[in-house]
Amino acid sequence: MDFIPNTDRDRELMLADLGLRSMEELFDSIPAELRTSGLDLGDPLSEMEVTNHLAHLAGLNAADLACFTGAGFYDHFIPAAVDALISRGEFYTAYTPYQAEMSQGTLQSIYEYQTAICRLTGMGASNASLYDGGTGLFEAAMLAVRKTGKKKLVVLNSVNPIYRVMLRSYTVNLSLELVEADASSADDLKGLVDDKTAAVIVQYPDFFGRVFDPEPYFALASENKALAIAVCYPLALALLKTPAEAGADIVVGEAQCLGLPLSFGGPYLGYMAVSKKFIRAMPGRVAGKTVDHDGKVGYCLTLQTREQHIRREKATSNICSNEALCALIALVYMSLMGKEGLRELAELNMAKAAYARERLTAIPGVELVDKGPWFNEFRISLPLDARIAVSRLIDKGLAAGFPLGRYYPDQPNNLLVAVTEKRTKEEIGILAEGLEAVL
Amino acid sequence: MDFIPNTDRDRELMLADLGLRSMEELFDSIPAELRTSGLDLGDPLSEMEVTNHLAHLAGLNAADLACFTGAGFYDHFIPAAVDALISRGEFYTAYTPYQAEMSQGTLQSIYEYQTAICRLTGMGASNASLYDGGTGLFEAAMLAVRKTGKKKLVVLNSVNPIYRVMLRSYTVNLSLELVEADASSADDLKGLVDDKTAAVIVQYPDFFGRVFDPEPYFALASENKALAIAVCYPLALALLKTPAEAGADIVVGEAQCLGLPLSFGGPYLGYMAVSKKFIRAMPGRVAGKTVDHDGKVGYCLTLQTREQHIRREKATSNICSNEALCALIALVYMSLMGKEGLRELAELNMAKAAYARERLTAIPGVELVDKGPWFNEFRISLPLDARIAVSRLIDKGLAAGFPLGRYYPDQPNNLLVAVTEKRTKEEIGILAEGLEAVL
Amino acid sequence: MRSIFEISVPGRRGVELPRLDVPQSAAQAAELPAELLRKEPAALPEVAEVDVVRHYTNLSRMNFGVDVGFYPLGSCTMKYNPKFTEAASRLPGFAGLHPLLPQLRRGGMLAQGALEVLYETDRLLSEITGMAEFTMQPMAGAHGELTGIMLMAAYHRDKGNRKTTILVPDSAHGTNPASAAVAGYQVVTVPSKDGVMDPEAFESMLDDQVAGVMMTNPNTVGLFNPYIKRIADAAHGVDALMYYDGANLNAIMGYAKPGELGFDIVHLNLHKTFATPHGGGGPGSGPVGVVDRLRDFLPVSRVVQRDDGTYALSYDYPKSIGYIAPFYGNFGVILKAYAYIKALGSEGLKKVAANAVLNANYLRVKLGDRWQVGHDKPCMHEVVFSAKDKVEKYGISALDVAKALIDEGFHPPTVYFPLVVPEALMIEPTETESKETLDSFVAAMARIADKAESDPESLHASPCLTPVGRLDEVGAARKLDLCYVEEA
Amino acid sequence: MRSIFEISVPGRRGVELPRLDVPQSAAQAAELPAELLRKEPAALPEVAEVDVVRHYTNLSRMNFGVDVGFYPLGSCTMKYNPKFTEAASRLPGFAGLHPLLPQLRRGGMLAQGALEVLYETDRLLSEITGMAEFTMQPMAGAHGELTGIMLMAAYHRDKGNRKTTILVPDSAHGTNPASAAVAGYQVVTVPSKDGVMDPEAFESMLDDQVAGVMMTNPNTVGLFNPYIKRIADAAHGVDALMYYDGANLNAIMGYAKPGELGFDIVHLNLHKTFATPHGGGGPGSGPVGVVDRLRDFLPVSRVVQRDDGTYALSYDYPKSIGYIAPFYGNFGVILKAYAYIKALGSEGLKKVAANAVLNANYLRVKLGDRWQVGHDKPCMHEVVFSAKDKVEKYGISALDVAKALIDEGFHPPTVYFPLVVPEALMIEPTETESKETLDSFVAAMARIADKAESDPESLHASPCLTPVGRLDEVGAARKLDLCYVEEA
Ligand SMILES: Cc1ncc(COP(=O)(O)O)c(C=O)c1O
Ligand SMILES: Cc1ncc(COP(=O)(O)O)c(C=O)c1O
Repeated sequence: MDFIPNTDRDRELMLADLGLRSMEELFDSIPAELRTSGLDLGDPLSEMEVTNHLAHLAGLNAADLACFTGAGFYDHFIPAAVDALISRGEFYTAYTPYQAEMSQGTLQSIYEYQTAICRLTGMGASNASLYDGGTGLFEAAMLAVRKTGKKKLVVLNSVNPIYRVMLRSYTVNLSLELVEADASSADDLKGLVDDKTAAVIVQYPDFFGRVFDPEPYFALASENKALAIAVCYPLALALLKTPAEAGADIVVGEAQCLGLPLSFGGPYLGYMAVSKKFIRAMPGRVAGKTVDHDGKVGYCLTLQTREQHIRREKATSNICSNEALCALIALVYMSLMGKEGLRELAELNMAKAAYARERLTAIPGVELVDKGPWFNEFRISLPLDARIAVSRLIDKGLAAGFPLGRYYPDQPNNLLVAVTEKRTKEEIGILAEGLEAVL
Repeated sequence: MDFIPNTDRDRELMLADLGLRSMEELFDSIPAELRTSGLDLGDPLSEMEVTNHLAHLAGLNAADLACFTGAGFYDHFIPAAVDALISRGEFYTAYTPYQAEMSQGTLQSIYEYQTAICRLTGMGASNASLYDGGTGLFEAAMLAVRKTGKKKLVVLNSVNPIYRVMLRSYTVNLSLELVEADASSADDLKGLVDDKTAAVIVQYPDFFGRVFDPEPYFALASENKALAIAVCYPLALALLKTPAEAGADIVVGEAQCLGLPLSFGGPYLGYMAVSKKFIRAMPGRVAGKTVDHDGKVGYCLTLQTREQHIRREKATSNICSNEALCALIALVYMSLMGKEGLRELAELNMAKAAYARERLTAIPGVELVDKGPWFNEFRISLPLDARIAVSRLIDKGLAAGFPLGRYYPDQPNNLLVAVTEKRTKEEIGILAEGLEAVL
Repeated sequence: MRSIFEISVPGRRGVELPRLDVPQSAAQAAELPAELLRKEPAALPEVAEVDVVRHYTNLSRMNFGVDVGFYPLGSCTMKYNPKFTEAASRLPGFAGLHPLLPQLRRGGMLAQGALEVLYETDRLLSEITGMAEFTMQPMAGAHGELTGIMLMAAYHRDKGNRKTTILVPDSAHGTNPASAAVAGYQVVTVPSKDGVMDPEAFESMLDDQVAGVMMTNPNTVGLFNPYIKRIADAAHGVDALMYYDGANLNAIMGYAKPGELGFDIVHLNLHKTFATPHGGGGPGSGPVGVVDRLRDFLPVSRVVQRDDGTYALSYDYPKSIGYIAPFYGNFGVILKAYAYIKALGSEGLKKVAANAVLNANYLRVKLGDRWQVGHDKPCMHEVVFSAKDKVEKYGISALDVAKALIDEGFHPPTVYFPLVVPEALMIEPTETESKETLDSFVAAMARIADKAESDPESLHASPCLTPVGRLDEVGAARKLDLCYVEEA
Repeated sequence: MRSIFEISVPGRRGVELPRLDVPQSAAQAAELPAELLRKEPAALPEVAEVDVVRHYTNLSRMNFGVDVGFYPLGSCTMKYNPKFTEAASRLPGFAGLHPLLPQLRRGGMLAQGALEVLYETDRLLSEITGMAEFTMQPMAGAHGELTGIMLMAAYHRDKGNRKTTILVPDSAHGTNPASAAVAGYQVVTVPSKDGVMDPEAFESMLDDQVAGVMMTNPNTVGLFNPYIKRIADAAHGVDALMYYDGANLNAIMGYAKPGELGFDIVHLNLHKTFATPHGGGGPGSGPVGVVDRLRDFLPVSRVVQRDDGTYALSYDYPKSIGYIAPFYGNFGVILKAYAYIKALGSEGLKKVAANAVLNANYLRVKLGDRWQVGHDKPCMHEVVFSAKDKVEKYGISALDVAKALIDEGFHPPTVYFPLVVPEALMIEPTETESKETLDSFVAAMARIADKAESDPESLHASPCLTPVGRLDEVGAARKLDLCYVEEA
């Protein structure tokens, strides 16, 4: 199956128009010695054959475990209207809306997405999306480095370790100083944050699900003329003090929770919002509202002079394709949930997590690590290696959580448990009973 | 979840405009003694809850058996483009295209569907769809009764028994004479078909998968001024002598095989095509090509004066809603398969069925009942009750066929086996080995 | 747009077939003798997948559905179709299920989920309508009507009654008389008074030839017939059965039950009341419910619940009218309606009725100062206006109004039906429309009323914003072109 | 159209949440102290499901995609996106799979199907490009470029090389220099000669400061650089690495392999060459392949196949550049590309290249008599025209041509890129377009050429058939409005 409409007859006619005798002649500009001997990819398959093969592969994945694994990526319910809308060919088979007049659908939806992100974060401006939360954090850090002209990045180690390792990878060649700090209050950072600091990076709720007020950290950043970067789980922002209220200059994070399937790691959605004063330093695409010659409202890409296709090596970022369709998903999802709905959803997650906390900590030997408050995720310590406990629970149909030892070698027995609205009381019960049984 | 957008505030404002104080007052025209005490349907559920419930129910169905059960309803592969297109809201959330100017999508697709059906059957005209093959057969029979003014219907008992029982149900009050005949050639019908006969009804390929030339039957009908009604499996028509070539006046049947999921019995698609001279006697909706005031080509419903909303009790049929979306599915499917593809698909089905025939009849005690040729289905006789054999094969993941005893009490040991392009050589092997093992 | 046949190119292919994985010899063995083959291949389109996708995507863009905007097509209950029901009907456990499985020995256990859907939907609909049991088999409203009349016939045959006629009010939908006729009955039309079937005229026409009475209540004018009990009692007095056309059930759910109003047989349109999509004309689903004394006559197969809670098919009903569908009805549609009812629950369905009636009355009042209403009193779920005065004064017909509404971005109401209102504009907003939408419709209708007065010609020219203008329907019927033929 | 925020109505709801099935006390226990809460709720839209569906359905109808028509946006390879890959990516076994599962102990066995997709796609892409191994992690082409440059840096660091610059031809896509800069390198631009990077100029600029050379071949002008071997040899002579921007791979699949042309690092755009949809700007996928000597530097995690045929994640690569994505890349996109490659096979991909090149040359020749071509010689998969003569003669710019094409029903080509051709119109038809489509595009371009001569003003006014006319982009950038704010 090759999706090529032209027939042999079409090709004959076209070659004749070109004065060629064979398809091979089309490649005359490739010197003979540079030609390859061929491809070895197997025979073509029909749609039915590939479909069966993929259905077989899908069946090998245990996607039906009751999922208490979060760690920044959550198993939320996705209303059916989301997929129904983003599956419209006009949306997903378009590209970047370079031709505004025939792309008002994409452009207006970007503008609406930006608006929703601004309202959720309280910030002054949002871009059209970045790849994911981790690359978003790198972009945010680089924005801070560029804007402050300084080179030191102070990151709390309660920031998602998946992002911290990414940040390390990206910055290794850039002669930056990356400091990861364990702090239980802003005071603990006093020595570390100084006038060389470009940014202070704080996640809240943090990787361990803890809710706290980040304002003191951001105040410390500000005192040192460093930028305050907040990494936030968007669902929590429906409820929590906004990064803007807390004094953040930049907010980034992963918005997978806003209607995107887990899909084994992607595509996801990096969001970024900044204070108004950093708009022109922001990476990525941006849509703006404007008018046509008749004064009719329309939308177009704007601030393109920041971007690589205009500024090349001087651009604010190298990003070109982003996660537009994922941003549309998030927008449709936020529209469906609405002002009240998203807040209530956050509360529902918290209530279920509280119940799970209650059930799990009632098990002898299981302790809460933190004292709270929490959002929808929390750490417990087990009387054995958490990896072993989790692996034993798989047979009970449970993905019981994320064993923290992988990123925190000093926490081998700690388990991070996430509870979304999808987890029922019954499943929480099975988890509690199962965990008790395998200890 | 109730899908009602208005808020309490909206309702207040609206009631005020009506001069009412409460929603209850809206029902003042229903006398108090006629009011009901209430409904007992359970509490409202959220989308997530209903979705989980339905997923649970879906999981209770053994839809994943390798399906050798046909009997007029087949497990064919459906290209993904079909669902992608018919899922467009503009198509499926519209109704009958009464307002032609804003319904050109539906109307043109009906016209195209009619054209495809005409080309497949060779007939002069097709309607826009009927409910299913069985009601289609009833409509065809009534057309013959109306047109001939006669009352006797002669039906071969190799016509799908599911349709024959339906025909019996529908005609019982209509003082028609329904004769079911066992015939191995048109000669066998000679005594039965006479000048009182309104129609001779022949299915080909017949219910047992046999391919034969129906022309002698239709000639006999014609000699007796009865109408010749062909019941056909549309996929087979890609290959077989057309009903038109064979002399049919009316062709009807079930077009589920043209891209519709089995879906536990519906929605399916009754198609009907007739010779040009019967166009105005045809039941159901019809789209025609015409022009607007500028001479631009457009499509509209036509011949509405045959229909119930105009002619009421004198209409050619009572049908109103039909199976429009299913007709669109069939159209998209036929467009994707195309002229060559549908023919090749028919051949592929036949080849696989031939292989299955070979494998199954190699089993000691298993015999072919008919001598062929066949399309993609065939009868075998087993050394035991076919129902028992089939029930034993379920555990091997097989829906091994349709035991004929249910409709043909004299054939308790006969099994009707269908083989579509979806059945692999491997599955056919499992069937053969499995059958041998359970005999 | 050119048709799919006109963009066909010889040799172009849309789908590739799976390889022949059985021996070539099987293919040879399968070959048919030439005399059984068609002379020429069926000239289906020869197009690539991309051609098909673009063609039907672009065709869809020339269509208007509820997903695009307001669709107040009276009597058709064009409410919003929730998306989650679409997704549910595509679950492989439902979509891939062969209907014959439960007819195999031990096969019931292969389809417990599907049988539960059928059984439970019957139970829910019975509760909503006050019936004893439903058959889910009828595949649309009119099919339900035919089934209902067949049930009547079976009842009368069983009782030895000889009856020949069915009474139908003048405001009835065309399918009512048509269904009665298809079932072999004579149809007699009963006149209305003040918009509803006149009980006196009815009683004067009632005799023991009458097998049944087909009504919808509220009727197609949107009015509830308060004499319904009297009518039913009179009908029952001559052993006629009361048939309820459920097309208008949306108006009364939770407020009244047809069974309690005296009806014996009810059909519902799941594609109206229960939010399943209309599909551009179908598929629908028209289940039929009956009171207890008619249960024996219901079609087979029937889904029963065993003592252990499992479900099974049952056929043993000697008085049954038999088989009216190949299997269990339009299962995929029934499933969506089931999901919808589960989502709404008792509370939700009652709210549906109340909001549907509120919306209709809101339009009645808001449109009332510019447009002449058919019956000037509170309506139920729909309201019928008449353009009679506009025709007389400005030459603007119901059709002109409809076409002008198209340019305003709305689907027009049903026009010229019911027949009892001249130049009818039959508006059914449904409960899934917001006040804002209704207000914008009212504003559009006001602009049209203005134009009717100031510039009627412009209305005759409408619609202008559509891919085609008003079509020559007379020409279409005269010079029939129902099938594309290549030019020679 | 009004924005979703403008149609918001206080109290209106889109989705209902599942009930709280845990004790109310848990909800209380979860409550946060007031000082941690936001002061005001986030003012997200308050709309019903029907509002959302209509809003985004209607927005989509204001958009143009490949499913609607021809989209010859040069460099972007807007080929048709097969529908079956969309369906496959939605299978619950893939869409519902948490990425951390295989990182659990014994967890690899929970995701064998997904790991096989990743592993096999790596193998297929390696075969197509002549590389030794791919990382599937980069989430778009530019992300692949950054990854590639990070691999270069790791290589040089490992060898103790101190290198500071990257050479990039003047025809390069903007992401190439931008990626090099983001990775910390200086960018030096190499001029072209006869449309391709001039090997002499290149050699004169090459020194041991050069860490690498970023090229695409064929380049953005659609020309194959025949000096590529010479260039690569020279680069390797100073231990610089050759980077291949695979955006144009569609031209040569099955005919040449970047690895055999001398490239060391390759990124591919699955959303171009391998038919995954562009999504209105993304998501894409930009896997990066390397030759054997660079394998050690690839990011972790990596998918390996064990002796028993099962798949596992592996992290033990001390020289690895580390983690560049949270998990395994844009899996949903990779899956579609995998399905596409499996469907096409060796034969199909070669046919893709040949037909892409045929279509581009066909347009080159057919448009050539009315439009000035950038480089008058056979092209590969795309061809660049210049509107320079039209500007000079009639004042009709590349932008005017683009806007006029919109009214003709086509998506315009890429304009004003590559920078080396003035008033560039960069046309990439792809292989999924038929001769009929190309002919109708040629006809449209001829009409535009006619108008440029006869009525240039009319072209300045285009587009006229779109929901909005040409927009004030200067005003948009000056008076920034990036976020809807309610009027006070
Ligand atoms: C009042 C009434 N009765 C019956 C019907 C027939 O229903 P269906 O179209 O489902 O056959 C309709 C449908 O328009 C109707 O409005
Ligand atoms: C030649 C070339 N290189 C690189 C890129 C960047 O790819 P992406 O948009 O996936 O980041 C593009 C995309 O337009 C391109 O055309």
